[in-house]
Amino acid sequence: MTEENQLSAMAEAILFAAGEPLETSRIAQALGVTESEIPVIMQKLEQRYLETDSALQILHLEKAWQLAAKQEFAPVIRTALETRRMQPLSNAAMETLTIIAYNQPVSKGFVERVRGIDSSSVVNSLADKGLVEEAGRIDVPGHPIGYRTTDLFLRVFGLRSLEELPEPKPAESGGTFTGELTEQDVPS
Amino acid sequence: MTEENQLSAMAEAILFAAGEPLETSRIAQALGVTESEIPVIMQKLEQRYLETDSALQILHLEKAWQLAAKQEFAPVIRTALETRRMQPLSNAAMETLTIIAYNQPVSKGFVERVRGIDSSSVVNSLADKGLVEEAGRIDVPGHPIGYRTTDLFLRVFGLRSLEELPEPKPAESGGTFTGELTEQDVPS
Amino acid sequence: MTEMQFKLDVFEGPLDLLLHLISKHQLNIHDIEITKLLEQYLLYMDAARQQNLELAGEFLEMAARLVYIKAVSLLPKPEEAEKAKQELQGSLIEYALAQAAAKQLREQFLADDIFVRKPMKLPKVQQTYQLRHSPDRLAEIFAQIGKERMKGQLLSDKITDTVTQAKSVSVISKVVSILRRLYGGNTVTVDSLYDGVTDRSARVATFLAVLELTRFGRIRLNEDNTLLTMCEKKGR
Repeated sequence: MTEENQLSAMAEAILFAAGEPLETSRIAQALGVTESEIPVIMQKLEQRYLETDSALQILHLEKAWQLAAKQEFAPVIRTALETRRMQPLSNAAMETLTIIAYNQPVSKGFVERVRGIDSSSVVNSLADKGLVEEAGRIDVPGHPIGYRTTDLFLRVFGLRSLEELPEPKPAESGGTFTGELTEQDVPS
Repeated sequence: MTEENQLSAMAEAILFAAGEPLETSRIAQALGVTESEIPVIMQKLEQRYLETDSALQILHLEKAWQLAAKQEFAPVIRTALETRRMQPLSNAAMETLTIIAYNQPVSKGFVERVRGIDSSSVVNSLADKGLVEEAGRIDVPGHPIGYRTTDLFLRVFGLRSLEELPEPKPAESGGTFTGELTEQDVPS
Repeated sequence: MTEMQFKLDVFEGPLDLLLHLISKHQLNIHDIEITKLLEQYLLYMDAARQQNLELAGEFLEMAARLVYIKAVSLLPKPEEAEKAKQELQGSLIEYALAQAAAKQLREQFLADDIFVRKPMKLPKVQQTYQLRHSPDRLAEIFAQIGKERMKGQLLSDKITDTVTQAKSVSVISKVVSILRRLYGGNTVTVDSLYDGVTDRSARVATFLAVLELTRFGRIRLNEDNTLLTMCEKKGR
């Protein structure tokens, strides 16, 4: 095995075992190379997957890498594992998820204030689906739990990072959505 | 892609996503082939792994198949994943641990009530880390399993007994728990 | 109100309903005609009640909030009405943006079509926690959770969040209580509305709310103005 192939194989082994996205720094540390070499190694691996008709692909998420099956194999995987495809989300769930995505981390109370209706069960159900997760407590009175979106959220919406969230275009003129609202911005 | 390659890739996708051994019959059913064809398909996949210096291999166990990393990569996998051990507890884990420590023995349901969110997986992960353990069933309706802290918990927080658990401090302003390392958070 | 006689649209919440009414009646979201909005809102609530559509408490609170904005606009202090109105408009604009963003994001929905693996489990021995922390950390987190919540008594985030909003809500809640008490056909004495209400601004708001609700035909006073009942049907 060439040294180059050896590094690619090691990276593959690590990503395979990790399952979850693994940060560039951790991969570099384990391989004993600099972080700048990682993209080259990953590219080589991806190249091999392409050339050999592999079912696998490398996902590059923010500063992390993850091994995944190509989207086209979803139907056959579902048949074998007897899992159902995720249903499209309800309006309430989409609204809640969007508010969390653009403002994270936010409390259930924040979501409730924006939507004008109790959203606690919607947040819990998004957490059950693995689309949002806890992100520590927020420094506002009562120290509520904060929520943020997950890696699964990125995969489900085909995003590489939160920066790729679409810029909302409001139907009405005026007010642009800056996504910079914070807990402090609510009227007291 | 040749049809042969296509079947190999589908088998690869299925085994990849399954994570665990999968019976021949299930794979055959998902691929729409007879069980007798599966060994040939798997051999083809194994062949590709060998020829391309892949880190993966096919394991054949009785009537099942599994995708795994080759044994020789175990050290690099361990290096990469063991750094996880050195990661401090998440906010959710720290909070769950605190709730158990001060109220033990408590059920998962109790933790959920206090936190306002399902905390079952957090409790399990604390048990994996050896910080909490089961403590029989609790004498409340439904007789749920109780959890208590372990001796490791005492060592981690430098306590000789549970009686030494500190009195809660009044929350200081700006004192959110960010999960960042402080000087106390050094490995033993 | 012919349009209300068919199956009612179901809304995600009072803000969703308000946005619907604003666009349907072509109101300016940046300068809402409260009178018209309130009128339409109450029509919807009535229709919902007639069709036994269960509306969340938040719909009632919003009715009270609109009544309140309308009521304070009658006070000789227009700033207060303006402030309340702008807060509502702010909420509506913010919510409209969230809805627009949700719609865009929905278009990108791919479902869980990209499969990944569960992390490989390392043997248990290796998972044992390795770090050390100061015991003070536990005390800090205890304090953050809060003593009451720590005992497992339900003190949800919602309650503490409400406390931070108490300023604008306290007056409105007086008004909500009127509607709540009358719902289901109850009759109450006007005097009882002031029981235990000592704060002057709260008494004023209660009075104005009764006035407004009467004017809109939502509630009815008896002949000597001592008893209140909910009107069964809109009086217009």
